[in-house]
Amino acid sequence: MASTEVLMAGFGGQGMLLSGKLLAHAAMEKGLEVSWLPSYGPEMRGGTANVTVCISDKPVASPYIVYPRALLVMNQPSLEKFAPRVKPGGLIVVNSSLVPVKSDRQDCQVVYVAANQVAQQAGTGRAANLVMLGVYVGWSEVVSLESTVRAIEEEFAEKAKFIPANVAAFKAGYEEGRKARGAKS
Amino acid sequence: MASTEVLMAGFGGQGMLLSGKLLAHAAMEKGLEVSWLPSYGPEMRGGTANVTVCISDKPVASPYIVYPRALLVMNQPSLEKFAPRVKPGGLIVVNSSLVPVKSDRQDCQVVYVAANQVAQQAGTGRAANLVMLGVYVGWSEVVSLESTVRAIEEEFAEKAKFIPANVAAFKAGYEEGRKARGAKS
Amino acid sequence: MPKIVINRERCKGCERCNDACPQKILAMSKEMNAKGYTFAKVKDESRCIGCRLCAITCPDVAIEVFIDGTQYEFFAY
Amino acid sequence: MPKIVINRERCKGCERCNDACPQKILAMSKEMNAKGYTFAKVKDESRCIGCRLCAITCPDVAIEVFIDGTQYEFFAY
Amino acid sequence: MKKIFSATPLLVDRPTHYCPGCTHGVIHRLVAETIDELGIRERTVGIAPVGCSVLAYEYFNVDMFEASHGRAPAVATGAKRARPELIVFSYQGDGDLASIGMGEIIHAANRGEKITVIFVNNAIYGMTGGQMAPTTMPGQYSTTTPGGRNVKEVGYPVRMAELIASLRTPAFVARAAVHSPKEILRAKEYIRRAFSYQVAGTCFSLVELLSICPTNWGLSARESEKWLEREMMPYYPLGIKKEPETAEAEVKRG
Amino acid sequence: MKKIFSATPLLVDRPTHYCPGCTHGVIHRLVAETIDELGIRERTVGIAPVGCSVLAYEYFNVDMFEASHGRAPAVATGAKRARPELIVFSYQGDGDLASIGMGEIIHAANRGEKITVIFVNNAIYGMTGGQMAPTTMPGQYSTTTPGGRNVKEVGYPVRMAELIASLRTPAFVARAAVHSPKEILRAKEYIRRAFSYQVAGTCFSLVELLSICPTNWGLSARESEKWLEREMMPYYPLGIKKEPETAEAEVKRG
Amino acid sequence: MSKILMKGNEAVGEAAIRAGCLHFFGYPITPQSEVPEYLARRLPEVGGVFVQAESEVAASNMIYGAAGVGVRVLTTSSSPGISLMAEALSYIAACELPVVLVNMMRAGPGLGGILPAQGDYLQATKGTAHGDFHLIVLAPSSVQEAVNLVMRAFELAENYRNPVMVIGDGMIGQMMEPVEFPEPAVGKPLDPGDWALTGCKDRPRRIVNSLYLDPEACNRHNFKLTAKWQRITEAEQRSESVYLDEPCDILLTSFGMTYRICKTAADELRAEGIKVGLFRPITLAPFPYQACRAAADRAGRILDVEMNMGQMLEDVKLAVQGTKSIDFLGTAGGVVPSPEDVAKKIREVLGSAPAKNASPKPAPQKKRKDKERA
Amino acid sequence: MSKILMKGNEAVGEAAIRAGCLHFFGYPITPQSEVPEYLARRLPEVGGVFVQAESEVAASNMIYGAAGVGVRVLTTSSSPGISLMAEALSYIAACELPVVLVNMMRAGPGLGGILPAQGDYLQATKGTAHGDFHLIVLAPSSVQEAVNLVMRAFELAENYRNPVMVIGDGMIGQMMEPVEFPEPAVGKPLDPGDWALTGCKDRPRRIVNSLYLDPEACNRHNFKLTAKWQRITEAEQRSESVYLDEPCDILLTSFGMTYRICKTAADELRAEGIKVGLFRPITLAPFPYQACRAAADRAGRILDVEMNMGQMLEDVKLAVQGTKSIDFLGTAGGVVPSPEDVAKKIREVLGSAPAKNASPKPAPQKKRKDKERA
Ligand SMILES: Cc1ncc(C[n+]2csc(CCOP(=O)(O)OP(=O)(O)O)c2C)c(N)n1
Ligand SMILES: Cc1ncc(C[n+]2csc(CCOP(=O)(O)OP(=O)(O)O)c2C)c(N)n1
Ligand code: SF4
Ligand code: SF4
Ligand code: SF4
Ligand code: SF4
Ligand code: SF4
Ligand code: SF4
Ligand SMILES: [Mg+2]
Ligand SMILES: [Mg+2]
Repeated sequence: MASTEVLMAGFGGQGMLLSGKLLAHAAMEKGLEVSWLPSYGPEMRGGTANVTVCISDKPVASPYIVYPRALLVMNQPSLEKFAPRVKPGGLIVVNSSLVPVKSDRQDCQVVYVAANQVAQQAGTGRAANLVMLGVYVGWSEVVSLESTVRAIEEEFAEKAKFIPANVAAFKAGYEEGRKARGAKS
Repeated sequence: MASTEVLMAGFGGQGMLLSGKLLAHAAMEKGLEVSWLPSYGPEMRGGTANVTVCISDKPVASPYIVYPRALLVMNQPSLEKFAPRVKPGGLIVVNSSLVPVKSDRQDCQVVYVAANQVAQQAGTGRAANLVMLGVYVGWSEVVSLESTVRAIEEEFAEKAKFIPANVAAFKAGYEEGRKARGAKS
Repeated sequence: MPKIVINRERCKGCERCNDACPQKILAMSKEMNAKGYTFAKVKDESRCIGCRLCAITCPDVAIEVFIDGTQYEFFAY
Repeated sequence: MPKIVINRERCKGCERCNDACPQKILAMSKEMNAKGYTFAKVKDESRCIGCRLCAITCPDVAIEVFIDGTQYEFFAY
Repeated sequence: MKKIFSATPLLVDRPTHYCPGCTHGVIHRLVAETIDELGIRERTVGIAPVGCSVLAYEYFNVDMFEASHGRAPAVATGAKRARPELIVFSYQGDGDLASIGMGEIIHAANRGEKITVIFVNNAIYGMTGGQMAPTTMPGQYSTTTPGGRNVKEVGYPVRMAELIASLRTPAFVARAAVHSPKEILRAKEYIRRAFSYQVAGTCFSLVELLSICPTNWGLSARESEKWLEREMMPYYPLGIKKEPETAEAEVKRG
Repeated sequence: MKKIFSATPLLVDRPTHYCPGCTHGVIHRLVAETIDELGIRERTVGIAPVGCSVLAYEYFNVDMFEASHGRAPAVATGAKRARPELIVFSYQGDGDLASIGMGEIIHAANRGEKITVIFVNNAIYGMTGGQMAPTTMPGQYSTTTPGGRNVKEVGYPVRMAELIASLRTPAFVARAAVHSPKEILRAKEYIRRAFSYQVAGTCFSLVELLSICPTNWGLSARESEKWLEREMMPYYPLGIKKEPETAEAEVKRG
Repeated sequence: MSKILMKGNEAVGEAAIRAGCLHFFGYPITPQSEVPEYLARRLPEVGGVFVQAESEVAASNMIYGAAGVGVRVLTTSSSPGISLMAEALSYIAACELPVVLVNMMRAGPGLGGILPAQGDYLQATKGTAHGDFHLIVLAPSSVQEAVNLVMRAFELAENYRNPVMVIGDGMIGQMMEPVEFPEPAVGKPLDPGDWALTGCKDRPRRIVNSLYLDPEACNRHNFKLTAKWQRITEAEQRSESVYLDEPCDILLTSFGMTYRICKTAADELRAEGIKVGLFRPITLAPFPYQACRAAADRAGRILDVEMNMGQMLEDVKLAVQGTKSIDFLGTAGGVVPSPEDVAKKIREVLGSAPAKNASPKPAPQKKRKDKERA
Repeated sequence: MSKILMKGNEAVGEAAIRAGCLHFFGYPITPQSEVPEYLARRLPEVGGVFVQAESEVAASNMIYGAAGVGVRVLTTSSSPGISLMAEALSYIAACELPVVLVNMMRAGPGLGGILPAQGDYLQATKGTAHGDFHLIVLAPSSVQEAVNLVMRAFELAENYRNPVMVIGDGMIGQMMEPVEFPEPAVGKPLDPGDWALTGCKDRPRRIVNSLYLDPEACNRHNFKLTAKWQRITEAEQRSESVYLDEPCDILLTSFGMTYRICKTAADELRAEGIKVGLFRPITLAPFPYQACRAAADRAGRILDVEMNMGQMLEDVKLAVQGTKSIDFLGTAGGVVPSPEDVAKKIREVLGSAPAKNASPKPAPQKKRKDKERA
């Protein structure tokens, strides 16, 4: 790989910043260069929270990316705002549990995952963000399943009881991602 | 005249700043250009207070003068500090009531006036500063006796009762100045 | 008959009105409004006494109160 | 015999010691010190009781107080 | 049907940015209603602080300033002295008024500036994410007191209403709370009195309002109300701390 | 003969720049004597303000800071928190402490910084030539109140000792005067107590000292003493305003 | 009207009143305390408002408040006090409010001293506070010019809705010179225009604000302010060039009172046949780069003289763009360079081989015993 | 030691501890509040002291007090908060106390916004406050470099007894990158040397002071500070030049995070065969004029890119002295220029006729709808 960027977007509290951190963490452990840049909003609660993760085998130049290679969205406004910016040939993952519309991008692969339902089945409805991450990792294989799982375990070290459900959600997403990849290639 | 500068120095409260202002005022009324620059000390009471008055028929360039043409001193430290700086051919007026020493400047005219005694005789011991001013004006005639008297009257307009004694002190000094001038020329 | 009108798009789902109502006739919806909040609603309009406590306590001015005819004003607001 | 010593060069002539002395034995000089201040002096040393009030009140620490032998310390300073 | 409660036109008709349950909204409404009721809208100038209520200028339907952090009383002084016919109020949080702005509020009060100060005490820095305020309660968690406020280290919460009431210059100073309808009504009365004194040109006036911050307290709105009542109210007693009438009398007695 | 009064070695042996009769000199001596008597010279750090006592660093024979105008309590906080073993005191005028430095003194006191503040209230800005201070008396002439302080315009004088004593954090706060030998003795006692509390690590301490400024009051030293007694003392009552023991008890009572 | 002999500080106060400024908020500090003292007496006489603020922080926010409700307003201070106004000045500039402030500079850094200095040039002209904004900065070199520029400052502040600083030094504040004031004794009040908060009677409400939630809006606002500064830069540069009708051996660049010292030195040397020219910016910001360059073009070399360690030097270099060799003479701490010092330096420089661009390090000055002040 | 993924702000806090700084005084402000929050947790664990000041004015005077008694001390803030520290910074510099401060710049002027900006360049490098003094200013462009420069800042502060500012923007504070910290976990304490106020046991008393009654003494002190700055200027300039082994068509000058954006743009264009070089100062003050000039000498022209209205541009011009044509791309208000924006501007500039020296007015940017933030 050379370098790639993924933008993860949702409402505050939906955990996309954490998903981004897990990805960056796993990539870092793999020896890659990474950056994690949130778009922190004005000093208010609520609103959208999104993060751009850059992964590269060379030092990351600009962590500020307008046109990412992949996009994971947890809400409709984010889809509308960011989908047009994904690089042609890129990936768009839409949480269809929360986003009722479709993307019109023809030049990207668009994957719809009912992340909340998938997470629910995996053990906790709150882990939709990990399902989304899983899809991306499965699709891109920018990091391995194992290293991401390790990152999850480290991140949740102090709240160990949450680990199994989160790992399960991630894996479920990962499978979806693999499948989507297969469908494409 | 072209331009001239006089430095008036004493302790705070001895009125040299006022003498300077009267001189500047009189010169201004005569249509000359003037500046009055006190050396204001650090934010403390006491200490020396001195002022440089520049008078010219052209706009005064630097009001900050290191080497004045004339010096009026009310205390010994000022004599020691400033006498060496008077321009050759200049005037040094020493209030001998308060300064027990002589100046060693040979290239200047040095006038000793017992200003406190002279002022006392004129009506108030507190007007020694006006005696000193009088000496300078009498010697230099940079302004006239009349215009200086008018300046005194205006300056003391709100404390009219002080006018006569101050005018008298000034005139007494003026006579001394005339005499000294005559002695010289 | 007093009655209240809740602006569901203004409501942020804080539930303060629910607590404030002396008649306990308010509840929260299951649905969400456009901003993603569950919103307050009236369970039993018939028992509303028009006391305005819900409106007074609402931080988002999401409630209006109406009465019919005269009513005993038990406090001056 | 108690006595005080006034440092005439330290004195600024404020006269506060004059007022403070219960024995009223202090006065101001006619002369000036190097800074141009008239300074405090003792008029009648024999009546000094060593009470230190002059020294306590002097803002310029210009006064020292001495006593001979023991003395009733009428306040603890 | 007769409408007996609806939004005052003194509030701009738009949703606020406040968190669900945040009583900044209630206080906004009370102030707006008061301005409306006193009929002073057209000569009122408000001053928003830096804090969660930084956008207050968006909500009050009057001429508004946005002041720098803590300096609203100085801005108010400038405005009121320049145009005494204006009714000038500042709206300030506890970080704004009691921390960085301590000097400005005390001096404005002490000079007797004829302004009205609405002081929102929610025992926390809301906007910047929950740091300790001077009014944070002993033991209360904040992001800069991760072990809870330790009074041995950082002292006790400041009671601004009492502090300002202790000044000699006549003023109206009172404290109310806005967590329950009953206290909201009292708050309204104090706010109305505060503005009325300014309208009459009598004196400086300040109303401290105990307010909830569910977000940074980490509690639901309901729990927050309880916490305010249990933790804050005993330490911050409600009531009128000072009235110009009695203050004047005191001054006369000497 | 036995010397029963002489200059403490804690004062540098040089004449001060103060005006004749100015009681800054008396206060310097009392502080110096106290440091000497408590045997803390070698671990004391003093902080001079901006005001007539700006040169205090020249006079106290201990390590000294010169602080910016009004910020000595913040400087003291930095020094004391960094080296708690030091005895840190600030020396501040009324313009410095009560005007520009209001925020810093209140917060240092409220945090309970274990420092000692010597507060010289001479009801005027001495150094800058006689402008109004927050403590200037009603009707008193100053160069910025040419008609005398008009309390309707600029409010009443601030009583700092009482203001600070009203904070909840335990502290020692007292007011004395230095115009007469009797009051000087009381002042000494308060100053000694103030430092002693710091030595014991107990609390914040502040002593307000009513002081004369013959130069800017336009009076002789003698007249100044009388003016202080007649005009200032009734408004600024002397005595202990707060002690840590009673404050602690109050806190315990809740 | 006839001339009056007046202290610079008092003249500044009177000039404000003549300009129709009836509102002053400020805090005492030497060497400018005569401004508040004068206005404390004068403003009540003309129905104005004088408020002694509790600090410079408060004063600077009070002028924000007063300007925001649409009155003409002044504050004055000196170096450390100006530093305390930094945050508010950024707000005032951001909100485009017309205020005038005067800085009578004293020695720095830190508490420094109360004697005259020019060490706040860079603070005034470049880095006043956070964010992109500019003060208009005017530097008088006589009491009369201080009067004129204070009055002009109000016009500029209002025309451009931008804060304006008149910058002098302790000397200009403390000295007396004859001044003339225009009539009437009290200027007309400001027209609050379409931006001031005067109460929203019969019009939509207004907001004075510098917060932007939308970065694009904030970006646009910055571009707007920058465009305004561009307009000011084009229209408002003022400077004085003296003795430049024929090419000169050396050009003295300086500002404020230092210019007058240079003038005396120049006159002295010209009497000896050394061709000395003079250039001084009157607007320190916008700096008259082209005029400075034009002046430099007529000179063999340049000597920059300032009562600081070489702050304007940078602007002179920007103007000259390496085309001329520049020397520097600086003093600080309240030491005023004398005309003799300047003349000596000129002789030295003209005698020496032309050095390429002086470094900002001023040539070390030997201690002059006779100038020690108590 | 292995790498940790860490937020810039938290890394700054940890770096201070690694450098042996156990004293923090500061006041919350977005986007740097994570520094105090982090240190409020961490400092007590390592026996350090965390004090939340009541304001930035107080915080800056607290660090003066702590540095004066000879401990390593840090404060951090963001733009408006830094403005409030101006007066104290002048005192600290005048008293030659070693303090480190961090400015995570946000949008200005005024309250501006909390999004990243670089609008405090001139404030940091030129006009921080009244009087003649300089901060050493270091501008990291990654979280790791922020760590390194914070640690280096303490060394510089102590070597030169001069305040040092590490200047970043909201982006660097908020982003996470892998960082490595040197051991030990807590650095050694500062040696209080011969100047700190530690109590006058067994030695003459010491004074930390910036007041001078004697102007000659103040003058000498200013010359001393200026000479120190000269030494710093000679020894401490740091910069990075990239892709300059062969002459390039255009040189991008930028600092901090903007440099990384430029780097991406440069890489992109180089792939197309356009030769783009890069220069960034790491020390904004002392500015590496010679290195910048050397870089410029290898380029056909220059494009300066900043998240402000052209503040470093002036230093670039001073370095280049009119030898190259300079264009400028600027944004403000929290708008971050994208690599694409930079690439576009480069293409535009290279396509156009070489313009002689850009004016400080940035080319108006068209509104980009898709970047609107809520
Ligand atoms: C000079 C300055 N310092 C700090 C900040 C950051 N800041 C914004 S709001 C705030 C505190 C807000 O707390 P509070 O006043 O209690 O208001 P709340 O949000 O709780 O309503 C702070 C510290 C700032 N904007 N400006
Ligand atoms: C920031 C700043 N503002 C103003 C001043 C000017 N100044 C020096 S001392 C002083 C007031 C002094 O009064 P006070 O504190 O009462 O002390 P006193 O001289 O009466 O002892 C002022 C305003 C200053 N040096 N710095
Ligand atoms: S008006 Fe009173 S009774 Fe009716 S819903 Fe509201 S609170 Fe309940
Ligand atoms: S109080 Fe208002 S915002 Fe809260 S739930 Fe009720 S209607 Fe909704
Ligand atoms: S010691 Fe007492 S009695 Fe003696 S001179 Fe002093 S005050 Fe007077
Ligand atoms: S009190 Fe001291 S200074 Fe004053 S007159 Fe007496 S000895 Fe002199
Ligand atoms: S953070 Fe707290 S104070 Fe701010 S809006 Fe939310 S609940 Fe209200
Ligand atoms: S001006 Fe006043 S306070 Fe200052 S030294 Fe003189 S008498 Fe003392
Ligand atoms: Mg709060
Ligand atoms: Mg005082």
